[in-house]
Amino acid sequence: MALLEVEDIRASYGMIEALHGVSLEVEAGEVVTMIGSNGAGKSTVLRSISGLTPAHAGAIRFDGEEITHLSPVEIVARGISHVPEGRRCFPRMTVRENLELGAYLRRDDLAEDMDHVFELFPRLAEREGQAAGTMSGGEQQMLAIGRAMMARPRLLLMDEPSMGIAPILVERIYETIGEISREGTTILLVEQNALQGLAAAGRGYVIETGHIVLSGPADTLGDDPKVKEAYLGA
Amino acid sequence: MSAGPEKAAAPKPAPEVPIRAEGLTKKFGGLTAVSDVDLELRAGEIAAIIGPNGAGKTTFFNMLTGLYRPTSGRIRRGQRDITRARPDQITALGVARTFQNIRLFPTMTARQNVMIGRHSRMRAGIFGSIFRPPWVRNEEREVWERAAEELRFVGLKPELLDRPSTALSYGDQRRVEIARALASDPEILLLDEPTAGMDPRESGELADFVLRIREERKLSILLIEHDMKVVMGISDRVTVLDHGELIAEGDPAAVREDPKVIEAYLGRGATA
Amino acid sequence: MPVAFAIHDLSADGSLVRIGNNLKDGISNGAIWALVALGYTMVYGIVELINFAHGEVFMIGSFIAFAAFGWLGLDLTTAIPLLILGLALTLLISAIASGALNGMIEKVGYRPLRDAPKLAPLITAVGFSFILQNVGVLWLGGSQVSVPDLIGSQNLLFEVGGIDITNGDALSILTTIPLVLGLTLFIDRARMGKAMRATAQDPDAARLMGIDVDKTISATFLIGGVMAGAAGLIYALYQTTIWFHQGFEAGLIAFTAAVMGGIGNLRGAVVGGLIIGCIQQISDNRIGPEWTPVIVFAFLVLVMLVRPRGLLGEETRQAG
Amino acid sequence: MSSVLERARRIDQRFLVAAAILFAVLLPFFFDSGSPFMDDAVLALAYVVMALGLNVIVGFAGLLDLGYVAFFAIGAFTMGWLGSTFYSESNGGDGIHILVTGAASNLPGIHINFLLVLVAAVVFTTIAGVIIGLPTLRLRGDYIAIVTLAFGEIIGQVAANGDQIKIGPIWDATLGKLPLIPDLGSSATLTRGKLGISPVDKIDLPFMDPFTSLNSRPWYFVALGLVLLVLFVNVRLRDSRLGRAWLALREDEVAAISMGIPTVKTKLMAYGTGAALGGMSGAFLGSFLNTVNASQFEFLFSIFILAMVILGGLGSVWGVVIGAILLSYVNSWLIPDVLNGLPGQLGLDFDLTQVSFAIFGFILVIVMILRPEGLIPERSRKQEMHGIGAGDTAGAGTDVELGEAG
Amino acid sequence: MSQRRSGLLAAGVAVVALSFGLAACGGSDDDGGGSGSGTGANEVSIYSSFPLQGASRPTGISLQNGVQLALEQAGNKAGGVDINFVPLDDSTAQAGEWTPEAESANAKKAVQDDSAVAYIGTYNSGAAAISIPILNEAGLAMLSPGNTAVGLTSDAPGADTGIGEPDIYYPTGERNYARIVPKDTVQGAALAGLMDEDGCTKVGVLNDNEVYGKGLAANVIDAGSKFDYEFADGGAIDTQAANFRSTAKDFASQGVDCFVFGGITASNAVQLYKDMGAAMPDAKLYGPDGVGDSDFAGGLPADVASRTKVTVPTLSQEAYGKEGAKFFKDYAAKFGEDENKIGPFAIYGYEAGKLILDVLDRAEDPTNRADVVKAMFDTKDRNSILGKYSIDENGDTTLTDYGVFDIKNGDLTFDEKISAKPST
Repeated sequence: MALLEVEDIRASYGMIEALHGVSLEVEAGEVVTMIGSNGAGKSTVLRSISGLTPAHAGAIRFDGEEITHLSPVEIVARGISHVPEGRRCFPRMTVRENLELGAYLRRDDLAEDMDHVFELFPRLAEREGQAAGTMSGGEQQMLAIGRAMMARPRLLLMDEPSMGIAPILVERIYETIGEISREGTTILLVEQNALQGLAAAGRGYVIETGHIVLSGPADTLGDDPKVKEAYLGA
Repeated sequence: MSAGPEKAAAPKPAPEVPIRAEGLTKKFGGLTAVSDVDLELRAGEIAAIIGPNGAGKTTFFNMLTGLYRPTSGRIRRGQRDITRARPDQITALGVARTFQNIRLFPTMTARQNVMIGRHSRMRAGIFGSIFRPPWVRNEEREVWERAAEELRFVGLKPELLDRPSTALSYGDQRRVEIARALASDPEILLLDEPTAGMDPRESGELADFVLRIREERKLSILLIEHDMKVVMGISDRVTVLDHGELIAEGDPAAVREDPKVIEAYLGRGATA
Repeated sequence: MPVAFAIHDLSADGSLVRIGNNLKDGISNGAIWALVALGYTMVYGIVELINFAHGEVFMIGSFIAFAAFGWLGLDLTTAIPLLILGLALTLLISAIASGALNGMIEKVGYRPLRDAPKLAPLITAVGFSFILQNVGVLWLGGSQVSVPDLIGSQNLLFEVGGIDITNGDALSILTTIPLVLGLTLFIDRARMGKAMRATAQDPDAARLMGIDVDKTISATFLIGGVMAGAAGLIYALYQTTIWFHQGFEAGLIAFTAAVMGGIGNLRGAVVGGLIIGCIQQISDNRIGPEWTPVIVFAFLVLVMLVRPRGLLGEETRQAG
Repeated sequence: MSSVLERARRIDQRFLVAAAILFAVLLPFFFDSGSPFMDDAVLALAYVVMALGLNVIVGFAGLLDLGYVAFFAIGAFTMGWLGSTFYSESNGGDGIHILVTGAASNLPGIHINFLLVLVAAVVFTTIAGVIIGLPTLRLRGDYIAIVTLAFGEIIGQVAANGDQIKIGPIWDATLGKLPLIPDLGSSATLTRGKLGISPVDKIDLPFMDPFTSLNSRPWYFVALGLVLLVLFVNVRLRDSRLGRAWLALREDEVAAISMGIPTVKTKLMAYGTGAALGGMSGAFLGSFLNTVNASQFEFLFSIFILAMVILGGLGSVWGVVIGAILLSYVNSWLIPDVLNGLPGQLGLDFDLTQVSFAIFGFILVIVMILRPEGLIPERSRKQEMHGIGAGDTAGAGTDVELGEAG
Repeated sequence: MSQRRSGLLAAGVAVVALSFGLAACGGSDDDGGGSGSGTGANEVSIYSSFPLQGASRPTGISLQNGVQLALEQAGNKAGGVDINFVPLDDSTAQAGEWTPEAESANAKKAVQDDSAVAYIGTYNSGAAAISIPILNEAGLAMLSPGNTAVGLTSDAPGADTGIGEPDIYYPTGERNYARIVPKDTVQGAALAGLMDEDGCTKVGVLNDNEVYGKGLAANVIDAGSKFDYEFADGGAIDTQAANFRSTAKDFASQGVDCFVFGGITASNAVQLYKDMGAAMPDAKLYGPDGVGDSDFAGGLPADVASRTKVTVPTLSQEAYGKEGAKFFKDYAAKFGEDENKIGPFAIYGYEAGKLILDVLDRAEDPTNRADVVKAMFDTKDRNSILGKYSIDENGDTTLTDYGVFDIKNGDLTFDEKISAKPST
């Protein structure tokens, strides 16, 4: 049984359906990347899993339990953390406060996790007392990932960690993603930056206009001409 | 006021460069969304702006249409400096647009939406609206018919004309949005991801339609687009933005082979 | 304007005593506005709603305090230790009751409308404001009611450099300071306080942290109401007169203070409240008390038009 | 339910309108011309005019105006200034009389024919509307509500303290020297404060006997005439280029301005029109109530009128008419005369009149929560209020910096 | 839609309209009210209009009760006709005081009732300014037990002759309004004289910007000009203000040692006197009849109350002799009040009722409005519970007695009687 099973979900914004039946699986310990161009529905898949845009049809199961209609709070409590598109750090809070909020549902001691995040991202340790809104995009991305890690998630959802970030930092972030995966956290990643995203993953899905059109091992998927075609045209 | 309305002025001969951005920059707080971009749209061409998510394309559009005020740089419409002009003034100068996430007026019918697009070319003021003299009646009737005409032009089925816009299919809503933009008799049409959310067949149809618009309406089109098939198929020139900066410009084929572009899209090592 | 009057005072008699006394009165008046403004700014910060009924919650707080004096048998003959105990108890009663009232209004009037157009909850807020005003009218009648002057509000406590500090001044300032400090500490440090700030800054991201946004919003209303209830007690003791209409003006003043300070900014709201208190005092003295409401409203308009994002720094929610 | 609505829709609307007007015209002939019912009817019609004016602002343009009483005040003061003995020293004490007959023509002060006063009231309130609106209408929706409220309060306070504002000397030193503009006398003040300007000239129309406070019938017909005029304006504006533009701005401001609709100018037209209509009704009420008194111009009044618009249905012309008539009678008849003792019968120790404003507050709350589109909804509002397609328009004003005028 | 259907509907509407109209008014369609001719019926209506809500409620209630008592004692009969008493309220709960709309509606209600022959009211002079002209047009007699503003009846000092007082209130040119309380030139002189007796040197004056308060303040200043003390005129107050401490401090710094307020209790008078008393710990405080009620007297703290004197056109209960004693006893019994705590205005309400009964007796036709007005103005040397008085051609009483009241234990207690002589 996979850790996460998404079965034929549909989700809409108002009158417009963004997902027309999407299915995917993520096994425990895996890194899975979903790629696709803008507006294909990548973010919506993640939002449906974390309960922000609940699916109105289909089912989402986490560790065997159906979570389709749970509230975001209950989903976080079950061990799914979501690093949202555009990072969404709390701009007028310090780095430390952002990290503390990541562990909002935990009542135990945070010191160890805090140290761990600072280990992953030494840059954050330097800026511990700085307001998140004043940091660069890359630093905010680090913070958003660190914040999600503070909940000790079993599954980490990441939405375009490379978006709008200088290439050097993108590499730095992907290195850390690898580290997080090696430590045993399962990751579902969504990327527009296809090769970058697939390079970090074991398996991949390609999504186009609300449908999964392709799936397979990440290394073969990256070479598939269809991917290039989808992005850059034939 | 007492004189009858003039007929909508015949389109003036298009100036050499209908719209031009010079060193356009927009900062939000510490973030630079668009950085020192020069771009011009030539008369009668279809130009595309492409780039990954968050590259600053829509911000650029919003500056051209007056929704955002540039932090620095200039925008010229022909000979005129419109850097600080209001959106309605820019529309009146013949610039019309659509939105990435369709922004039709939800409770209005398709026809009413298109009639709004005609607003800047109408003259009825408060007294005209209240007393409705003959010229206002004529104006209303003309706009009423013109709206139907535009909707026919974009291919909306006649029976959908007076349906609320929210009751229309996604593709029809896109069509209505374009009709609404065309209703203002623009010389320049800005399309923000016109194929977003369409399947390949619909996208192809739309691409053909954009070409037809240019043919029949003799206007210049600037579009933001993600669907590379569409971009490659119809644009005369492509400009690539990444991180708010212009990284490449040229004809589609050349841009597609530009390593900087491939890297921006597919990531490092893609060209290796 | 205050500066101009200060200069005029100096050039007239070379003394700062008068302006000093004015500022002192302004600060003790303004401290009450500050407490009311805190609730305003917290609520606006988190749900972007002008809680028009907030001033009325403050008024009801005053009324409850007045009633509590009766229940507890506090009057001018009560011995001082008992009086202090009784007032502390009253503070508790009126703060909790006002908090509960504000929370109830949120649940009944605003929560069902969270996804409606923005003007809808504002209209219900106006409706609640009227309902509460009428409750006030039924409770204590249509005009000002005298409250026993338990603390000898106008009695001189001490004098510094010609500035008279009365019992009322001391009460107002000395109650407000710990309340404001306590609240800022709570918002800064407490788990719920952090949840409030997170929700105010980005509700969706807050959900992803596991924060129950509905509960957090309720808590914000509750705490805002508690502050208003405390302000209600202080007002009753300081002014020694209460009436159903006191909340209307207080609400508008508090809203102005909140906007001045930058919506969502607690310290800003407090400073805004104090500034308006001083403006009122100076206007009372220099232009005439009957014109003070006009001055305050004109100031409100000016603030909204000139600096809708606040004089003291921007703290509005930024898009994603 | 829906079948009833369907049937109602099928009935030719024009016929319904004609029947309603006929009914309104015939109504006074079934009642004693001086009966309280007729008095209440005149008030109700004046409130219909007010509510339709506010409907242009709140219903059509979607601008929540909490200070509509300002226009009532300015309209009423126009009547007080130009139709009473208030400026008794004007024209050297001889007074000014323009097209007035009867008692007023011999009194000191300014006495100008009601129809001219009505025009002046429209001019004054429109100017005031533009002055208030120009800076205000750039703000976001909820801020507009508060700023208009503040303006309403300022005007009320100035009315209350206006007896301290001596306009005579300034007037006479500047305007009074011009030809055709009379002096006001050195002691002329802006208002008479809480003392109120009273009595006020009665309406004086050509070919009609002078109006008296004892015979409500002529007042009724004048008010009905104003209602018809204002209805005409409402209906015409709703179905016009402007009406469409208001709807567009309401639904998606960013899209609307991108389609070439100038925000401030378009909103200003709504605000100015609403102001003018409120001013007309204000002038009428000044004469009908026979007093222009600062205590009339309170926030309560703004909310009273707002409740009519909301109960009837924001933007729904006929709904607003019904809402205004209903609430007006609830206020002047149902609460005080019919149900006043109800709480007493239930063993409660108060009269219903004591809670009349809680009742209006309650109406606001209940309507917003249960039926936000009002009794007779306007189609687009109904969808909006139930969140269909309203989408991200709520925040639309905030994520765009609008260019300033100029 | 078919033509037939519209026709049916039209008929339906017409029928509904007809039946609605007929049912509502019983078909009467004559020109309502004000005809002046007697109806020949043997029942007349007497209206009263007093504020029954807000701070003026105690006064309004005692006035209304007084009228009611007088009428009931006469068996609701006078001049051979039955009397139907219709008490009205000219205040609203929300305003907490009288409102122009309410007073205007009351006056119209009376005017439109063909059986109405007298209107007893108002308490507030501002309200009278609204209703006098309306009643005047209908020729309906109005009798006030409470209005003291000068301009309602005469152009003596205190009247605003600029706007044409008092004539503007009488559009027909005929007088229809009389009062049994002395006008404020009398009270102004009483207060001014009292302050002179008490040795004031500088008198602070404020008013509440209403017809009564503003006029009274002007009358006090006018009457006080012949004495040695000075005035500090602070003008009008904002009655909605939370406190008046800055004005009080301002007076204190000017060396004010006496303070008088032209206004009523509903104008936030308690807070005003509290703040004045606190800022000027030695000053003497004076109030007019507008604050002569239990809300005011009971609201003041003891140290302020002990320095406050109130003038009321009423005397001690003993001063009214046997008839008075009986009145107070009856009133207390009927309305369940403590005989010693009856509001000072109750007796004026009572006398207003008595006078109207007398007027109806004397009127040629008590159902004819003009006759009633004539009889009211014909009141000469009437021996009343208040003493012997006449109504002059302006409608003013010839009484000039004022009582000075102290406040003891929160109650107004009679101190002395002053007979003031106004300067004009």
